[in-house]
Amino acid sequence: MGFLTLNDIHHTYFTKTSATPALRNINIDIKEGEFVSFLGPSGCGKTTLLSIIAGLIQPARGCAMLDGKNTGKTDSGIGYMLQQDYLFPWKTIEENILIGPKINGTLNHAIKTETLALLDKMELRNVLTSYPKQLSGGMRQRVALVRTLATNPKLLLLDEPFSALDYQTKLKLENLVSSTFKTFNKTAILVTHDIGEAIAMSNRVLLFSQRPGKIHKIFDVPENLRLLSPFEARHHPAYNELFQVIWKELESLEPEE
Amino acid sequence: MGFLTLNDIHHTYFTKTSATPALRNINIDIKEGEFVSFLGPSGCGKTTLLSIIAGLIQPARGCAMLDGKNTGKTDSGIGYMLQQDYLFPWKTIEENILIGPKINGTLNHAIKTETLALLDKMELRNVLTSYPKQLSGGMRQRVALVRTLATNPKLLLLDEPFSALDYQTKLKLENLVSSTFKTFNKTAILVTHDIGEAIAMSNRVLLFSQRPGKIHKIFDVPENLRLLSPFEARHHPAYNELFQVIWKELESLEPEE
Amino acid sequence: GKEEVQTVRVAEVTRSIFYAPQYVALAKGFFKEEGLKVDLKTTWGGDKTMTALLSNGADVALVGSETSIYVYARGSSDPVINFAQLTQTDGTFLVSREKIDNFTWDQLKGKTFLGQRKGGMPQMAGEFVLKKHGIDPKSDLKLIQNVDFANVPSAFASGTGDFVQLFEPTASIFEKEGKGYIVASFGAESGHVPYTTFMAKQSFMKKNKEAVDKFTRAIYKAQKWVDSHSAKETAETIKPFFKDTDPKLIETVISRYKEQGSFATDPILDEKEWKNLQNIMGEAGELPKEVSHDILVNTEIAKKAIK
Amino acid sequence: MNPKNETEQLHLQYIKRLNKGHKQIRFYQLLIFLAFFSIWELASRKNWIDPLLFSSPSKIWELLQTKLTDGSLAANLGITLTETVLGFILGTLLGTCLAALLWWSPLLSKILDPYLVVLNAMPKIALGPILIVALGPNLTSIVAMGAIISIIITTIVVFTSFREVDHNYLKVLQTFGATRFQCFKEAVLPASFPTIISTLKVNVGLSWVGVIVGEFLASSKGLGYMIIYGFQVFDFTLVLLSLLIIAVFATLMYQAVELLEKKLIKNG
Amino acid sequence: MNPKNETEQLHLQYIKRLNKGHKQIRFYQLLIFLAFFSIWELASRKNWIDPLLFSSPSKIWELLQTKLTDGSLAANLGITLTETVLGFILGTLLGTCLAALLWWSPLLSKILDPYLVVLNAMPKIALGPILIVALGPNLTSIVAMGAIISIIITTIVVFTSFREVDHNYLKVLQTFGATRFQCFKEAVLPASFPTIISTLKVNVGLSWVGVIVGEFLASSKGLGYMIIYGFQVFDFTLVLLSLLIIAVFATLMYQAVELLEKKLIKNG
Ligand SMILES: Nc1ncnc2c1ncn2[C@@H]1O[C@H](COP(=O)(O)OP(=O)(O)OP(=O)(O)O)[C@@H](O)[C@H]1O
Ligand SMILES: Nc1ncnc2c1ncn2[C@@H]1O[C@H](COP(=O)(O)OP(=O)(O)OP(=O)(O)O)[C@@H](O)[C@H]1O
Ligand SMILES: [Mg+2]
Ligand SMILES: [Mg+2]
Repeated sequence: MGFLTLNDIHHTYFTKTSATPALRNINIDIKEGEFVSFLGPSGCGKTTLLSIIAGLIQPARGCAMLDGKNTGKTDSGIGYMLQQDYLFPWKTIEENILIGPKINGTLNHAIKTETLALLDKMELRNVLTSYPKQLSGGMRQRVALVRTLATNPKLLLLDEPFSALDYQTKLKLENLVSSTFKTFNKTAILVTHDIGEAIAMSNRVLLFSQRPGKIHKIFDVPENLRLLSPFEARHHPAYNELFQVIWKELESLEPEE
Repeated sequence: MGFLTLNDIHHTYFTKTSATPALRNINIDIKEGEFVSFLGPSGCGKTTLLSIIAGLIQPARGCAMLDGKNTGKTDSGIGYMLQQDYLFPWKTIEENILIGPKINGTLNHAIKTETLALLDKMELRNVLTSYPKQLSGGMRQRVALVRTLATNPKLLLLDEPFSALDYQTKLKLENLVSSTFKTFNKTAILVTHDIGEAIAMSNRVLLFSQRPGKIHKIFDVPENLRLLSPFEARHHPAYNELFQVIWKELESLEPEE
Repeated sequence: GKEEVQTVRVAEVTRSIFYAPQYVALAKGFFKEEGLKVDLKTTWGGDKTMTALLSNGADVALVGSETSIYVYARGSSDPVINFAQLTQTDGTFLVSREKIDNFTWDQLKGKTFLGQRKGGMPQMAGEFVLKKHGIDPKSDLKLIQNVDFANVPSAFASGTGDFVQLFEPTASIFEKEGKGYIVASFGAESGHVPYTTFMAKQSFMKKNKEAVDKFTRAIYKAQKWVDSHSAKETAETIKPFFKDTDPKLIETVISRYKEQGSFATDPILDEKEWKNLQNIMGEAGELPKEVSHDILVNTEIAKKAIK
Repeated sequence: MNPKNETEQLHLQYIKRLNKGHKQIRFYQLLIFLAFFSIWELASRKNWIDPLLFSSPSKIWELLQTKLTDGSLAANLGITLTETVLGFILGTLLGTCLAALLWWSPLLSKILDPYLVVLNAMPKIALGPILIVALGPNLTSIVAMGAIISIIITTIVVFTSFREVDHNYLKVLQTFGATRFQCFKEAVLPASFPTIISTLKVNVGLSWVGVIVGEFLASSKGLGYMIIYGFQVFDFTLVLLSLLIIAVFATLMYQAVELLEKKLIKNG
Repeated sequence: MNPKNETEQLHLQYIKRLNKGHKQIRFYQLLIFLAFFSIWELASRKNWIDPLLFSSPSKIWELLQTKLTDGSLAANLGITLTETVLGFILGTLLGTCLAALLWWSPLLSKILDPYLVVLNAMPKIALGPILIVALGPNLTSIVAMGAIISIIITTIVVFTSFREVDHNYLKVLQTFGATRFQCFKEAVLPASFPTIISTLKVNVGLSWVGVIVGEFLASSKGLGYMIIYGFQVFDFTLVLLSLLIIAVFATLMYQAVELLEKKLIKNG
């Protein structure tokens, strides 16, 4: 059994007039330190699955176990990063990155020092007393990353964290996130629409089928790509090969509009 | 002298307390049927330059000539496509695509038939009576393209038209736009932040320097790449080469945050 | 056929049984007999009524004579002329919260008195009567004068004041409900004054002499009718104007007013009454300037009417 | 169990829970409603509150029935509703036209700006008496009161919305060579349509206030008149009946406008 | 010419044009102001309008000076301002608290929903007389009037803003294990702060209306009283003076709140 185990997860959204099956029969094992990407058509249930893993939604059936414990309880050791940064605009950067420890009551001097050091590592100096809107998109997303890491989570969930950034910034951030996670040996799940990003960053790519989401196919990223930084990986011939394969597979899933 | 000639264009934005020089000394010649990309750091004046070409802003100095005529007058034969689609949400698709001819008073049966045929060509059938919000992002951007083409402009200005789309849709649209423009032999200027897009789609890439925008460097896209569709071009070895060159050049322009 | 029917727009200061003769004239068709069509509108409060008259929103106003003095004193070029008196005494009563068998005015001393709002005739008459009985309204009792006319009864009912100055029918309602007891009448104490009078702008009267004559005649007819019929008959007649009031109550109120001679029996506003009015206003410190009887009052019309 | 069936069952369960929740909410709402009126009735009968001042539901009910049968309620209600609707349509229309004028002439809008600020801050209610001086004590002043109270705020809100229309829409039209009038017709006005509709909602409330205050000041019919008259003759049953009827019809009108808003904005 | 210099020259030209425009606007504004008062004065002197009803600027000016010297204006103004400020703070505070309560208990908010709709649609002005019955003819009722008129709308607007706080902010906090109270304190309340501040702007206007109407009904001091008293004794100069003073101070208060809004939201 892996570090994170998803066991036969089903989920359906109900409204008065409709039942939307979102996930069917999801079984995944993720090892500690692994970086996995979720790829799939819009609305196939990727965000729903992340919410279930984070314990924010109770699945209709099945369970998610992290390190042998159910993820449904508070303080589950999971960090969640959203598509936009969702920094609190009325808080300074310092208050923003320390909100996690403050909320779960673990804020102390050591954690504070550690978090500020992390901010330094992200090449963000002298922004402690700034407000989020004074920062560029890339800087904000880095701050959000620090905020997520501040509680030292065992598992990181990243829901399209780079999709709102421009292309160059995105490439740079991919490198930064990848190296940071490797340094701290974090386990992470990345949801993305960008096949290239999925290949460049992860060890495994899980392709989901149309709603209700099922795991359609799993692609292992070749060892030689994994050792490269995302930016370098994108220019490796093996990358193009895998890209074409996944592209075709994805094409076959999305219905013509 | 080319089809479009920009002659020593300068522009400065004024407010009460500040003068923001936006463009300096811009000289460009574009041949008929050419596809040129503008690349450059954020805020370097690309949108300003497009507005000047379209005759929406009067430059402080210099002039833009299209086919020997000043572009400052109405009915200049220029089509402008913005970052988002800006379809009018209260109009049906049909009303939206016919707004151009309606405004400049050229709407007649022939133009209508032609425009509807174009819509068909974009693989958009049966949406005539729909409203924009019923369409997906990619479909909407295609409708916007039809709207721009409806007045049969001699020159097309595209201001980051794909940046709000997800990666796969963007790749497909690049192909569509490229082939459409080739078919109609349109002259076009594309503003983008994506180096890859610039290389894959155009004959020439103009790199602008930091504000005030000047032309920093011009890259000619190799002949063999030009003949490929954008999607194919992205997987050609020559593409990677040029990408690296432009990336480095761009890196050197953007100041570290 | 006959003469053309002229419409006269009348603005009354409030809808009150106090003005019974006016409603009798309407209900019995006295105006119609004179060839007038009277269009009655209630404009709550003397200020609004006079405003309506001045801004040509009405031809004739039924309101306290003091307003005509105010208007004149502010320098009107087209003064408002009193031409027919309807009521000749104050119409308010002193109501006590506690039952008092042998009331004397001294008992007001040291108590809280909820009076009418400052600047109006009821307030002035009230203070006049208090002073007449040797009570200084400023020092001998606690005087509340900040409540709008319409809200005085409810303010008292919700617990403000030991004594209150009330119009009918509220005074009678209070007595009936045991909320208070009528212990004295300001009308009986104040003497005859031009309390409510029909008035019109001088320019209107010049242009519509005949109509004013007819109007006054109809009023006089009604005054005689009220005088010669029982309270019960009068109550029956004016009932349509007081749809939501208990007919018994209307009768009680009418008889109370009749007893103290509140309804004028002829439309003549004589000089003595006019003096008394200015005297009361002067006492209250609200008389902007002395105006002689012949300037603002026209008794000719009334005298002609009663012939 | 087959997944299709399972989903259906779960859905049924969900709907059952939902319905139960709805029923519970309805129950509490009814409870509050009944409790309010019974306690009122009881308090009035037991003299815990002064029945003269606070009347009682049963008395109000009786009065309602008499007033309904003799038709006087319908007449008064009709008058007030007419005045309110007129005032509210007038206020919205004039306000929107004024806004269009300001949009048309940026110079004019800059010149009038401080005056608009003052007129907006001014409690229009205080103008009531002046209005009667100017227009006379008649229906016109009451309707004017209902309109005046909403014109300025409509102007400001709609003008702001005109100005805030995304400039890129105008850019699109300008590239086709549109005139200022075409820009207004094709983009500015339709883009502000939702704002205009939603000012309707505010204006309907304001017009009620204006009309009621207008009727307080000068009227011989209408619900505001019934309140003033009730006070005059100390008939609180009448006052409270009028208040309840105002509450009901103001709500209905508000809901009607909201419905209209939803319908119109759906395609907007 | 060197480009730096050229830019500077162009900037100077631009600023010159701007200033000229500003001066022009100020000129027209002054012109309107002067024209309004002179025409008024003239019309009054020439008897084009009834000087009794419409007074004249010179008479108002004289009265202002007498009232300023004898101190009665300051006293009346002070009273009204106090009442308005109290009413407005009370209305905003209570409304916000009520909104917090509704956010806290979704069940309660669902139950109270129809009642809020009715209370919102109800023209609160009509309740004025009832308030005097309940609270007595004193300062309390006037302040209450000033507060009541804004409570419900504040509740609704603030509650809507509470509910519309981007759920992703809550999601962020929930992944850290935040309680409902922490969510409220850290995200919901601060995110709604701009809305609360901007209801202040609406409430200040509403409170003026409430207080003026309250003073119409029961008062012996204040600007509303001055209007009513002026009518009573036919002193329209006094009425118009009061109206002008109300216009000035309502505007000042509104501007003050707007300034506060700008300051507070800058960091928001
Ligand atoms: N709260 C909800 N109530 C009802 N249906 C929902 C809810 N949230 C999501 N859904 C539906 O469930 C399906 C899966 O949604 P989800 O957000 O998980 O998809 P996704 O894969 O993250 O999509 P995207 O790539 O667009 O982010 C969608 O069809 C969506 O409409
Ligand atoms: N209307 C304006 N008034 C004043 N300054 C402006 C105005 N429009 C643009 N600017 C400034 O001019 C510069 C150039 O703006 P422009 O929008 O042309 O840049 P851009 O290259 O299109 O940027 P981006 O890549 O972010 O779209 C920027 O610094 C901007 O702040
Ligand atoms: Mg998602
Ligand atoms: Mg741009």
